[in-house]
Amino acid sequence: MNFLLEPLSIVTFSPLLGVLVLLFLKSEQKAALRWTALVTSLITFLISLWAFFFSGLYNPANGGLQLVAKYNWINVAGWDIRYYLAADGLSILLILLTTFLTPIAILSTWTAVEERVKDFMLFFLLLEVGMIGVFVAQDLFLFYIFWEFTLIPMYFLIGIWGGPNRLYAAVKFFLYTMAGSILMLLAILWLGINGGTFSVPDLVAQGNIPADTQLWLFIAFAAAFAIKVPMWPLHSWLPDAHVEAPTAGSVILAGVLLKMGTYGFLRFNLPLFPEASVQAAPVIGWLAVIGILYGAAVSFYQKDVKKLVAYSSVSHLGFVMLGMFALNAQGVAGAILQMVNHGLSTGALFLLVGMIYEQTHTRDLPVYGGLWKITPIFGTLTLIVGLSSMGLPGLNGFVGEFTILLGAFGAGMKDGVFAGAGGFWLAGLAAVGVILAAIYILYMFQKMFLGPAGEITKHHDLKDLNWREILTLLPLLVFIFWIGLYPKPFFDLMMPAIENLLMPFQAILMAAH
Amino acid sequence: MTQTDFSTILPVTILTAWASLLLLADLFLPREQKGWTALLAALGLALTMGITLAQSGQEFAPGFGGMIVRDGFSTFLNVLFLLIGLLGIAVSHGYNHRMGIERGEYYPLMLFSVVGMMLMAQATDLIVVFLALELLSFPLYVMAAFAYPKPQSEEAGLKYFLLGAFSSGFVVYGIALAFGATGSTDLAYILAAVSTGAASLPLLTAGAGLILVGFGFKVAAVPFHMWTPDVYQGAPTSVTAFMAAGAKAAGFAALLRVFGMAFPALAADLAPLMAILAALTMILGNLVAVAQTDMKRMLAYSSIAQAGYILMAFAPFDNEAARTMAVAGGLFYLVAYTLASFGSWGVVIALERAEDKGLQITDYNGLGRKYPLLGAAMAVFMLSLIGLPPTLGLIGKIYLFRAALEGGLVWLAIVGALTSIVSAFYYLRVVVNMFMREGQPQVEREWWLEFAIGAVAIGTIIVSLWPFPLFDWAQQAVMVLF
Amino acid sequence: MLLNEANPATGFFGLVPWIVFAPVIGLLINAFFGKRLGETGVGLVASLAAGAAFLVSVLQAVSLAQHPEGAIVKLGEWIHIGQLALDWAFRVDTLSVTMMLVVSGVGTLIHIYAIGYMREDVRFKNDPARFPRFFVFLNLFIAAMMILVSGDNYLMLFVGWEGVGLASFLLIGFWYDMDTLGRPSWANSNAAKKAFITNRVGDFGFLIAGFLMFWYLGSFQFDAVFAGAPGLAKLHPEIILLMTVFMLIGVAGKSAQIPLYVWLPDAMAGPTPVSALIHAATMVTAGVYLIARSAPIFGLLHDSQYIVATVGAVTALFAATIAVGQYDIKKVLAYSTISQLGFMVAAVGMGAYVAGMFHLVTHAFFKALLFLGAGSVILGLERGHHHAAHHHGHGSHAENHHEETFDPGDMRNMGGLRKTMPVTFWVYMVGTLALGGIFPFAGFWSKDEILLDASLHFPHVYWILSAAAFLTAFYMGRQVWMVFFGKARHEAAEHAEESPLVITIPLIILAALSALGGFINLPFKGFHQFGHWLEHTLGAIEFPPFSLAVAGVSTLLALGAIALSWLLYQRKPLEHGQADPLAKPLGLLFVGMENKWFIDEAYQFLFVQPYHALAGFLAQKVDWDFWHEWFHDSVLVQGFVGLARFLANPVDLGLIDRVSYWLSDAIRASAEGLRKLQTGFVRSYALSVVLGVAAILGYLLLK
Amino acid sequence: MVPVSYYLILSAILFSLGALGVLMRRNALVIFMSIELMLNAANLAFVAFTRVHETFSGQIFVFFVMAVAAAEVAVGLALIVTIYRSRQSVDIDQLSSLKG
Repeated sequence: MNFLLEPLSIVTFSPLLGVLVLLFLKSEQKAALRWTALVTSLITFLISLWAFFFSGLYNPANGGLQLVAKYNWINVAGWDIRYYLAADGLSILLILLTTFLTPIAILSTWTAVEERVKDFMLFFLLLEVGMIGVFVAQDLFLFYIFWEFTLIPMYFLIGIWGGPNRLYAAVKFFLYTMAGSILMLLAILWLGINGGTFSVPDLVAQGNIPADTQLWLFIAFAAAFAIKVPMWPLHSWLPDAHVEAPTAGSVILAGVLLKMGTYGFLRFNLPLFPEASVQAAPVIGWLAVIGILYGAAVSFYQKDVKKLVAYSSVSHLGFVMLGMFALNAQGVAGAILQMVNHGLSTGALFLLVGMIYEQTHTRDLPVYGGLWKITPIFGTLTLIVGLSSMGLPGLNGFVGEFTILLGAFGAGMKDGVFAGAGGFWLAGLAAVGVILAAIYILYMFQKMFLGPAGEITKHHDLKDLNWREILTLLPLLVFIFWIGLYPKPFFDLMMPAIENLLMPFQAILMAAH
Repeated sequence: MTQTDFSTILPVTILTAWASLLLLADLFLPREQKGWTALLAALGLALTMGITLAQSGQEFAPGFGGMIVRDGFSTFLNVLFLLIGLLGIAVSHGYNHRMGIERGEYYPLMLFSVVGMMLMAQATDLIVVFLALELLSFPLYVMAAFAYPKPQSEEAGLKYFLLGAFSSGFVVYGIALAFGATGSTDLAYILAAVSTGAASLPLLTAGAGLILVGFGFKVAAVPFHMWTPDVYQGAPTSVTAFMAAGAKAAGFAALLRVFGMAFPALAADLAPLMAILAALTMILGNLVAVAQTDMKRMLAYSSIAQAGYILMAFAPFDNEAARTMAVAGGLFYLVAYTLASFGSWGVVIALERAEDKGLQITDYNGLGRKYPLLGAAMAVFMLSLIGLPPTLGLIGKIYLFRAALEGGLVWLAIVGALTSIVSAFYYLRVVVNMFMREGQPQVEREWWLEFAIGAVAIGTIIVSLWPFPLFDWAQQAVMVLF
Repeated sequence: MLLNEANPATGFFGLVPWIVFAPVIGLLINAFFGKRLGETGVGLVASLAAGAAFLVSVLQAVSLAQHPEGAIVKLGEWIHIGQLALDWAFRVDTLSVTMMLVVSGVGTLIHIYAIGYMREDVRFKNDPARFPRFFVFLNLFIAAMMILVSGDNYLMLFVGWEGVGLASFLLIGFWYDMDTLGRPSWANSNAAKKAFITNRVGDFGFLIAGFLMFWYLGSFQFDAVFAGAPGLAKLHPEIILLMTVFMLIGVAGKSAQIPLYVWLPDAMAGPTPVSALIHAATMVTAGVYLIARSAPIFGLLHDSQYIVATVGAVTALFAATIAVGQYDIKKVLAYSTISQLGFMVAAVGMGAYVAGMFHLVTHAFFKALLFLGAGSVILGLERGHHHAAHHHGHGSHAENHHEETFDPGDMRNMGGLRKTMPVTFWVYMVGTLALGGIFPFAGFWSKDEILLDASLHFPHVYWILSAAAFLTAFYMGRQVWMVFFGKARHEAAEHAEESPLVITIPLIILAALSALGGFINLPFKGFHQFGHWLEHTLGAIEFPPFSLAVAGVSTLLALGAIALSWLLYQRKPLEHGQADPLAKPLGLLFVGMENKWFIDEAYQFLFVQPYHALAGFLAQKVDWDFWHEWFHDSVLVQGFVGLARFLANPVDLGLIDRVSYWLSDAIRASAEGLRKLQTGFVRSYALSVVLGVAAILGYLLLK
Repeated sequence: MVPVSYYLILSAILFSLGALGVLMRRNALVIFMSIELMLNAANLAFVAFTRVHETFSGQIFVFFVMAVAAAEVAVGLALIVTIYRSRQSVDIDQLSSLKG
């Protein structure tokens, strides 16, 4: 049982202790259930902080995998499946984002979830295990198990505690995601069979996959990840899932689950199939740009706030994909940071929407209006988060979007990956997304908070945020400002790993041009 | 009869004797104490299981002039069959009582059927294979009609019987042709005849094809599947549970044994056929299951589809490098399927009430709410049948896909993958109904049933986290075949 | 503590971050404790914060006097990725300190003015609780503007650039739940949104210019960029041209040039101090500052200069024509601002950086003065209106009537204010003369320098600007006649009252600056103090000799314009309800001027509506109806379910059955008159088995 | 002497007739008899092949098949009788309540 004592194992599985405690509590003990879940997730967060920063076991200056836990798991002729956990600069921020957002999401359910609290918390903690697992697994097989596992709790979270159309949304979410991942499974098996191992670092080190095969495998992996991201035009499940999911579910869905897709590209597609990545980069780049503009335009039209935010995710994650496939330091670093940013900003937006929804039970924009006068704190926080989401300099969103666009623009230079496939146009059009983002965010802000008082504002006795709600948002705000003003610690964490990641691409790009 | 001969058939003999005695003993049991029969039958199975396991250390041990054998393969499967028998008793006991079909001969019949299954795994002569096939089938015919005079049950019994007998006609004729081609029904001899060139290959091929039909019927492969939904629906659910796991497993056992031992020379011809059968079975089973509203029919089509997945293990039959692993994967999946299938039928039994109430998928609405553990168990089975973590079904499916890929059958793996998505569609509907819709399902609380369901659910999860021993065992088991 | 240690700054340079910190501290105090501080407390804190920033700026100037080379004060690292190295670093040189002084100096005055103005305004608008918020935003603006002018790299400049945009958005939309007349409406918030989004369009240009800069010059830091630019200009002049053009888009957004000026007139929805501070004196000049700051790039290509100068000049004239046709006192000033910004942009475009910056400074003085004066007028009218309504009494009908129609900003409601508001009148006159370019007021000197430069290098710019200068004097004359002379055309104007000291004192200070501000850079040999001051930053500057001809012509034009306006508007003062005297002689031309040449409508038609339609089309038709409903629900789901049903019924039971029927028919036929046979299910199942057998055997034996 | 192939052809014909009978007859009993015919066709083949290979095992198989067929009769008739009792008919086309 040594493998359970590894730091990353403890991080990954510590929510299970909470699950155990929950099992012994009665469904009626709602407060105890909530506190158990909250404390568990907080402890998990603290453990993750300890593991990376205070244990002395993780050296941020090292670009390689660290905190390695590597044990044989399933080892029969030709099968070499390992229990292989590790973290590096590509995943550390996402692991921390997961452990950070989970307690916040749980806190947001304090009064929002009154039914079946026990089941809710159970699923939530299980979901956390799956999400952390996805980010720490270095064995394809193990990764796949965690990957698929996250589907189940989320499916229940949407399906049981969701809105009126929840069944449809839950099943759609499930089937879309599964459709993608099953193709990835085949590619994983192919890799395992031909490489004799499922361990990602070993497969990367072997790196002898012929270019045309690479492309097929790339597509198979991309199918899973692109649906999860979701990249345009595979986003059709997202508005449903987001709109129907309970607030905490939306927060986690936007904050972490979508990142699993982008992380997958980063962790698997790029290093495993470098030649194919270079080949596919323009296609992905263009899809990302379309997604950026399309998502922004479509969200501008929405009357449902949650849907608006959901479509904005399509736009934001387009930025992430664009930066990642710019395949230069700025682009990739920006992409990783933007994953975190999107988790914070969109997570916060969903929290805010959830908080007002709890009072008014409507998300219909036209019935709001003039809210700022009645709920100044709520309005101000929404404004800050909205500004962060549209990339106002000084807040986190800008740092991510700017570095991404800078990277994408650089990829249009003559030795870049987009040269000859649109060049500067990609970054140029993507930068138009910055304008469109301002349009839909301001539209949302205006329709809710500015203007004359709307029906809801007039006829409801609306209360401003209470202390618990402010406390829920505060940590997010701290990071929104921190990353915006002083992102250096965050970049420092990822840069060595990014340099390692990008090493092979120099040569490939040289050869290509 | 030598000592080896005897030790080879010791478990089978004991179980047969036990069943016969049980039949007698049952006569002396008063009507209201038929529970004892069940307990005694379980005892017999447990005893046999003990003996089988005790013998398991010994190597390939042929008996009766090579007609029957005891080896790792048979041990693996016999343990599985005995387990199926035990589970079958566990789910039958309360149900039969509740449905008013608690008759003494039920358990002896079940034991006889298990004997047939065990013989099937042990047979190395086509004569024994045929006998075992019939021995396992006859009790099932009777049990399918066990709820007489309920029309559906009678209809199921007769349909099963007529079609079963019809298909065994093909098997017999196939055996005759194989015999004609090689001059023997001994599997080892047939193999030898082929390799020395003494055999008439066209005749043998035709024979193999006809035998395949018989087994295909037992495992419910398309296009020999059509009896399945009707019989599964019409038969008492307890019988269906037993049949869905046992008969299918036995069919695969025979398929593996016969095709593994006797027909490797025909592999190049048979393998593509298997791949096509597997693909058709997966596609048709899964697609048709989607349209079902009756739980039993849905599960029946699901079991057809699952057979398709297991058939994937035969697809790389012509690839020497891949087939051992493939067949081991097949055995592994068989276990995964058995557990999930038994579990889900167990839940169906828990919900079924007299006059065919509680069998619609909509009758599962709110199950997870009212009976969270039962709902959770059912969810585990559904996830396992889809092939999602943390269940055995995922590991099994991965083994099978891997087998197909290793055998170079990428298209088959893709078909498997795509149909898995389709399967999610209807399995999830059950989960949706259980957890996300409101309803007032009524469940009969029965200790044995719940214990069986719980044990199977936990097993499905635990083994998936630590699948290595089971797979290792499966791999050891198939070593002897090739 | 927050002072920089790595760069041991000489003199007071190390204090420079406090120009940002001070207003930030101010805004935080007011944001958190604003409710408890009371109105005076809030105003005091905010003014002190702005004043502190001004003090630090003065100290910078003092240090610069001793160390004119300036300093770079690094606060910390910001974004470091690969060769991308962005720091939080402040640049203290004569150019940035000039801007700091203007921003914080005028800013402080306006803060003080706003204490008085907002105290009344929030009461007129019935929401006193909103008072602290105004000063939070105002401090936010100062902080952002200070970042803009003091940043040592383009990206930090951009932080300020967008930051002031945000502050502008918040302040324009300060009365977000009403229109300029206080009626519940979306108008103000629409104006705010329009400002932000238009600015974002400009920011887009800025960003693209930044990308080009980074990937071709390898840095965002001013010195590094300027060092590399000449080399690039030789290798790839087109890149430099692109860079400048995209930067010009940014400038057009922020400094309200064609084609992005449309937000500025709407921005008058903000309270008057905001119009004065942000939309006249400081923020809108950021674009001018940007070009002056980027002088080493813009100066490289004649093409860039030509484009920028032309855009500026055309804007100057274009906006001036619109200003002639406006009735709202602030709208006139708004278009005047656009026009004057055109002067500045044209100046810096031509390479006359000193002239441009000079005009920027003087314009800050007199335009702030004019706006604040206008604010004072509006308040005066509101007081008068209040007074009148009060006296009229008790008929709520009358009051309602006034509420609905009275617009205190409409010049047609004014007239004769020179008597009721004497202080305001006099300072306003100073501002008018300065703006009109009448000797010796500040505007005369700075405008003259621009015209002089233009006459030497870009004659077409000179002609356009001269026309604009003529119109400037004309519309200012028109305004003054309409507002302060003649008879009151509305009872509110009749009862208008002078503003309190807290308002008039800043006005007087600004009036003094407007009158005397021109003397910082007299265009005679031996003077040019301002030019020499900037030389430390911009490098050696060639000062063209003062030309009496240019100065004479422009003065004559201005005087002529004022005379013309007197003829039209004062000789026979406007009566209530009378049409503008220009309407008849100019005809359609005046309709165009009145309606801003229908540019807003055109944009609405060309951009806004199509985007709405496109977004609607994408969202409703493409994404929802087509992709979500049709493709997913109909094609995927229905297709799938249909296929499943089809297989379940027609195929599994039907097709296979059908084939069975068909085959059984065939068999029957071949079996020669076998008895009539009815197939049943069991038998069709059996047939399926037989078919399977046949297929398998066929496959095995025939292949 | 009659060649073995004749027996085989006969056996094939009998088998086919049996299969056709299953497909075409409605009476459960007749169908059942047709199945017996198929089994006996197999038996004939066994016997014939036994001649070819000059071994006994085929003939032994025949006995097994006959025994199994007898057992089948027991089970089958029991089922058919049960059904006749409840429905007064052994027309298998009426046994189609289970479908779908």
